[in-house]
Amino acid sequence: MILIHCPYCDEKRPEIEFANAGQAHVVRPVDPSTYDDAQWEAFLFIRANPRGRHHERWRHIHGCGRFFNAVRDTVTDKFEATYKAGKPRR
Amino acid sequence: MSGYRLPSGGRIDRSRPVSFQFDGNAYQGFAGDTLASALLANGVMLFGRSFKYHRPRGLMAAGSEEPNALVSVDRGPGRFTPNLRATNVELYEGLNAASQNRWPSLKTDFGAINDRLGMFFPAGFYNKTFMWPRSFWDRLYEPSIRKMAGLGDAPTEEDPDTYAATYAHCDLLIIGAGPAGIDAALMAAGTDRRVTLIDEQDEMGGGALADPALWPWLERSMKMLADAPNVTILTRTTAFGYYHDNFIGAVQRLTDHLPEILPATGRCPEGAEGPVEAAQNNPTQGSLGPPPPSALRAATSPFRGGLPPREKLWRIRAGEVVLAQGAIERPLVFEGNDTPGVMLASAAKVFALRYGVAIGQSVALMAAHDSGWHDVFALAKAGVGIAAIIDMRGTVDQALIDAALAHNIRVELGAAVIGVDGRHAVKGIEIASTTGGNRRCIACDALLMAGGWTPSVHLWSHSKGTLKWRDDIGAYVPDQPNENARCVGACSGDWDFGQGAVIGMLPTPKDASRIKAFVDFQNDVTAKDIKLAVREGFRSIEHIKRYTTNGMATDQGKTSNLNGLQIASTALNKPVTDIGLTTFRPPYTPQTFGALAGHAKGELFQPLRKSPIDGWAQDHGAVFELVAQWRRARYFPKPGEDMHTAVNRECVAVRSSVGIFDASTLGKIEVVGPDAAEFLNRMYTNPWKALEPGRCRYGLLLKEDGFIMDDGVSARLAPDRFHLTTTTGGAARVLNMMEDYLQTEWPNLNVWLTSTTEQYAVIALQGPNARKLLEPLVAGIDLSAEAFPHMAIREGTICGIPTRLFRVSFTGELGFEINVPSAYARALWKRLMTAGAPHGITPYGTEAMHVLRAEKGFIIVGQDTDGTVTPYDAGLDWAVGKKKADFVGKRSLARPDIVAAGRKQLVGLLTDDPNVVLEEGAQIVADPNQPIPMTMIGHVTSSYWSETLGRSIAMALVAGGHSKMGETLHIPMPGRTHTAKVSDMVFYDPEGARLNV
Amino acid sequence: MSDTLTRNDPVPTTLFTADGVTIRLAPPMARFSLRARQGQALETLLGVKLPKKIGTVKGGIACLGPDEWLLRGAAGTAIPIGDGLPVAITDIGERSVCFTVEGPRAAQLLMSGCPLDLDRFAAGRAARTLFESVEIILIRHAADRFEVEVWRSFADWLWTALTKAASHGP
Amino acid sequence: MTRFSGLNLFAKALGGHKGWAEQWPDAVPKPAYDAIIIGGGGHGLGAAYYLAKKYGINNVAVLEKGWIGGGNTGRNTTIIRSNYLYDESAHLYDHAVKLWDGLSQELNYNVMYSKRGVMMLAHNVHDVQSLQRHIHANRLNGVDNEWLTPQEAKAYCPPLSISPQARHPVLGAALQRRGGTARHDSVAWGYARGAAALGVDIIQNCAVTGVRRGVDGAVEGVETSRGYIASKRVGVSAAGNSSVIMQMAGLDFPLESYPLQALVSEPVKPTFPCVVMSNTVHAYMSQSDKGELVIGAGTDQYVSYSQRGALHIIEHTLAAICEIFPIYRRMRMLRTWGGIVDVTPDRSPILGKTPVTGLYVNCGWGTGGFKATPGAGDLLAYTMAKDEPHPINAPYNLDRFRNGRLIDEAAAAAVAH
Repeated sequence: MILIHCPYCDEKRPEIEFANAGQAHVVRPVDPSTYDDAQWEAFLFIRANPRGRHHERWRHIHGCGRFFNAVRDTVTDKFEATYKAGKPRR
Repeated sequence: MSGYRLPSGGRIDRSRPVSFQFDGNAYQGFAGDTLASALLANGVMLFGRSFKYHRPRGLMAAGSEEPNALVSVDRGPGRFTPNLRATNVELYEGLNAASQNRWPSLKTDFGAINDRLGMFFPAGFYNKTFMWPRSFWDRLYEPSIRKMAGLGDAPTEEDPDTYAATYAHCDLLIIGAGPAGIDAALMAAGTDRRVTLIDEQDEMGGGALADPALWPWLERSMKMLADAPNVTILTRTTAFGYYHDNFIGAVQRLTDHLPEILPATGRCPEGAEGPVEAAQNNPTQGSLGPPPPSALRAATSPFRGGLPPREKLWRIRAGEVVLAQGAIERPLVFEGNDTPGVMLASAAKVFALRYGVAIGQSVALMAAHDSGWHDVFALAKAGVGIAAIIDMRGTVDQALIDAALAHNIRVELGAAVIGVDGRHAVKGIEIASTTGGNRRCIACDALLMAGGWTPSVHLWSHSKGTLKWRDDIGAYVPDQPNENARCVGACSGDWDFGQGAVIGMLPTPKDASRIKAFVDFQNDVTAKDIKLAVREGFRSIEHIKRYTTNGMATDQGKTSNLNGLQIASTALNKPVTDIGLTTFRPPYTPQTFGALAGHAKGELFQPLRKSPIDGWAQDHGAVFELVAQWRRARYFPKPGEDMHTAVNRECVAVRSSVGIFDASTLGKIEVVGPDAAEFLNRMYTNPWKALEPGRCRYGLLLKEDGFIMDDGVSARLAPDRFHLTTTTGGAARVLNMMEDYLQTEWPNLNVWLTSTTEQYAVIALQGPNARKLLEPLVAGIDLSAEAFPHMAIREGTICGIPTRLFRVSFTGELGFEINVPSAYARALWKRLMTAGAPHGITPYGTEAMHVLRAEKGFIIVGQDTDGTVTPYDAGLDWAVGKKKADFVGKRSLARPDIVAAGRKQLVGLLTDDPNVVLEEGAQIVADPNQPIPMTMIGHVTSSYWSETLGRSIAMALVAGGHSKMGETLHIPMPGRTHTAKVSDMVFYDPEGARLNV
Repeated sequence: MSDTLTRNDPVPTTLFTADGVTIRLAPPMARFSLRARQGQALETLLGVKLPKKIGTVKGGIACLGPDEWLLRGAAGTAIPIGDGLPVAITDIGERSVCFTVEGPRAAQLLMSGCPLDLDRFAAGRAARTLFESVEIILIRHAADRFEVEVWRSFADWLWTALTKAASHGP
Repeated sequence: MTRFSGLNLFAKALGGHKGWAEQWPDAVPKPAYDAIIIGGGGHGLGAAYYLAKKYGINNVAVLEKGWIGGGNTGRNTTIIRSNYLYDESAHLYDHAVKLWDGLSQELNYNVMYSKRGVMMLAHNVHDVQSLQRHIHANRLNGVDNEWLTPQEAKAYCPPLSISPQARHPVLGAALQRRGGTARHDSVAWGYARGAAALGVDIIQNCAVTGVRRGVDGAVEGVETSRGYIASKRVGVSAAGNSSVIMQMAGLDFPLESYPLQALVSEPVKPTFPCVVMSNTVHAYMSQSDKGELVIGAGTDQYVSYSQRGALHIIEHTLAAICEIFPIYRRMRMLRTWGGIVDVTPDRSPILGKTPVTGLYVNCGWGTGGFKATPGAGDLLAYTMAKDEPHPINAPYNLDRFRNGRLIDEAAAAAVAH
């Protein structure tokens, strides 16, 4: 059970308090109707799945309830950083 | 001859004899013995049979690495445990153990025929045969293989014991309480760090327990640790796995060593009802009551305290971990090395000095390492006769030879054991010089092996710490950590037992392809199996492991991995480091399923959520169904009624007078803030901004992929306050999805979401008499049709309780849904039942609710839709805001396949025979006469008998269904094909006349 | 609220006792979820001071998230609901029940299912967290006194889980 | 290739088993091949075998970064079944089941396919409806699957608890009698031996580090840790690492890779006759021929290649197992391990061509790839040989994520109300 630093609570809490919410910084278009099918497919389904540095979202669902972003290495599972939603990509 | 109790010595308590049984024979040992030491003291050398060849086997080790001496322990009904190591079973009065994998007896085992035929069962033999004739595989070959495999028997009865679990936190976790671990704990004792020291044995000390010279130190140290308030000591606790971020799993064994299991100290709840039914039925509950006649019988007693848990799972988060797990001695590989009476030298020392038991009266040592010499000297000092020391090395430290001479021990250097005389016990050994000549025999009754040492790096490897190979000790040792951890003592490769040679197999002049020299004792993997694997092209150590099963036994290769690696290295003529290392996987030693499951048993397995009205339903005979985490009343049978009859009655009551339904489990979300309407407008398919306060609206929610996710009727309480409802199963998902959009896509909206599912219980009153019943009980709300129309909400009080009263209907009748604070729901329900009695008020369950809504063509998300259905497929075009620029899922509805013709669409289905109720899930075809595989064009999603309509009704997803109105379709069932016509989904009161009254 | 309709509780109202710990259902109370981007608007509206740091409690109000507070008070407490303001106040008085867990072994008992390090969870702290799979809000009032808020439908499970763990002894 | 048979085993035994040859040579890469398969698991080796055996392409290399069968092939719970709901899935998996039947004989390698039956439990009304829907669809698709009452389920699998008092009582079960298990390692080895005998080069310890594309965009070959290897036909069958390989070819894929754990108990005498799965309780189990109870655990929730799962997943799994089979509470867990599963948005595989000419893919099998091994291998081979998908795998294209024609078995089992 990994420990995750919640940037809102500012402490490390156990994984079971969190829900992973997939890749980070996948932004929903302001007007989806401007997206063609391929762009929309990319938004819906295409995901970075790197061996290594990965930007992902978590929600401290059984804690403060906030979604936030993280950079984690998918080979070691170690976090490089977690940061609040809306902050620029690290 | 065989093992015997030494006249003195050891840590056993000779003043406390303990009686026990093995294979039906009675024996006696002492407190402090293990089953292994006690049996050995009684001269028992034969402990079990090996896995494949059913070879007679004795003790090889003294600890948890023991591969041979596996026994079953039977503690009475439901308390049968197979595959326990005799070396880990602590002796207690009345212990009843039995050997395994033999028939009819341990001494005479018919399975031993496998040994005679062993040449036909080399590694991987099953891949090469049993293929012809084909049909024999299922009927003969496989059943035979299965029967032969396996070790002990599985338990056959439910385990009455309980298991506990806990989290724990410490700054320093020390695993292993040998001298190195104790030293680490002593260093930290008295500091402000929280220290936990755990060890798998019943007593702290590790190797020191077999070294009487260290006992005074051990006693002093343990006292200091016990006195240190910052140190927690856990014995009989195995750290079995090392997980992310210094999270360690450990299991503590609490009762297996006790002769009797006495009730725990916890007390029952004083007086009053408890949620445990058994407690309610027990007249003596409320106190400890009279002691149960037998401690073990108390397991089935209804006391809440009951027996103490058998084991406890510790989930430990540590700041720093110190691994002090020691090292395991390596056996030597030669013909006959598995004969009972052939033992690790260090184990013989443990038996002698810790338990006061000698393996034999005339013991030989086969050494490749200095440590064996020291062990033998210790045995000699303890009074054990030493027949000879054979060392494969041509030269050894002169001090060892001097010491041997001082003990008058014969020494044979540059020689190796090449055979063992005796099948059930050692009678003598044959040795030869390492160059092959000079074969001679030595009489002895036991043979010790000193093949060097393997650091226990299991947990280190679980933690993904790296390993490096050390040629001088022929073993992998810890290198770079991946967690905040370090290894100390022997598990880091540091020890003071001297030097040794690193070898795979002892040299032998015999034909190596004809002898059985065991590497993995339990799985019967021999050196020639490994060589065969290499010959057949298996080069990676993982391949060799899997092909031969070396290291895959219940000891997980603790004594076999390194020998296997060396033998493979020799056979491949490649350095060990080039053929890899098998991965160490948790658990370190096998751990009980029950311990991992912890408390999660029966009612504690997973929470069963119950509505505030559930108790009334239970008292009134409801039959329940499970929906998501909840249970809901499905129907309320009267005496003699089956489901069909009860549901018909409930439906008729709603249509003719009034029914009452518990809708509390529906999810509720309160959406509050100036941007509430804007937010809902973006989430739901339909428009929300124009909804007036006091009015309700059906809301349809899609996932971003355009498929229906959830639905529900929601109300606007105020310009900035909405009361949403969701499906029972969808509540958590919907809230999470809404939070996701709100927090990450539209963070500027001033709106907040709060789950109110459990704040309000919901009682639905449905039927033409609903208003009449409600009117006298409600204050502050005008219930008249004009003042309170369909799809409206009003706030007031009911029986003095504040209520949010919805005028909505999922039945097609005049209906109200009464939201009240949960705590009052049951009392209100009872009040309504009383008040409704003159109207024949009838409680109905989810089944009648399903029928009633189907008569009206209302869908149930999750039943009539399944995650592949769009609003258009479901005929819910009207609920999609065509003019809205965007909502969640809108863009996906324009994808090519979603707008293509021929999609499955939801329609009504009326069977030609009105008495036929189709099966839900039944498949629909256009042409019933086509061959299999048939082209299926849809399936029945909902199907019921409608008592109101006097016929069956169904809903179905049918390809192009909306354009198939009136067409006949076919539903092929086993034995009969039904026909049905496509129809509109609204079967009852299509004008909605009954609603607007 | 009413003298004619009685309340129903999902667990026994009697005290459970085991070695070193007692567990009981707390009396009914008022609860409100308070939400706002900044606490200021709420403080003005309600005339109270809000704790600013997540996980702290001040005057019966626990800060559970950056924009979320839990206000608990005596049963019957009424507060303004902030109509039209950029705040959200929601009555959740009956959504959960509260267990009081007391005694020298209270923290140890809670750690049987709560993954937080309660040795380092000071009095005056509050956190939404888990007990096994069930969400709770844990409030520590003193070294040996905790309150556990749990949604009503999970209360039966949690009561059974806690009393069972307590009866298993240390 | 030495023929395997009982007789030969007997003969070789008399010679001290010295006469056995390598089951497959450890090949050294040649500069070029007619076709390359990346990934030496069951699927990749199977594809190579069928390319050579059925489609006449023998100059084939299988490139494996570690040792063959060392990925998910050697880490799964070996369940075989084909009782899927949708036509596309039923056809795909039944194609595999038909190949499983007789595979030992075809390969002359006993893969120990054991038709002991796969039973899926229903615990609530929704489960019953869902499984009934499967049974009806399977019947009309020619796939065996039958409904059992709780008592019949108990008779088929005596350790099953059908107590009505259980937290999730058993309301019935769907049984596919042709379902069962096979010996995972043997499948990889059998295909390797069969393929090698037909001329396929099996190259281990050869990691692909790049995919080279020509000016026209088509595949020209692959860079590896053992040098460049040319081929105009490259099939990727790399399970959890598929995204990584696709990235090398410049393709973003709808895939995410998660850790999946499994575990076995200590071996015991025969006690568990079939395979039982419960989606509601989240557990599945069978007993291996060696006697171990083989248990599937869940996936961790985050993308990871660490092959290191969490303890709480194991706790949940064993709690579930003990709930359905309470007699096993005193059994002991011997070994846990982790694999990496590649998961698509609709939980169905991608098997076919890619936007890059000459690059073919077989990935996204999630937790269900083993059962499809012979079928996936055959279909990948077909697609590579003909440069077009077989009708069975045609629906498993990449286009479906754009046009919305998903094959979502999980969504079909959605629950709400």
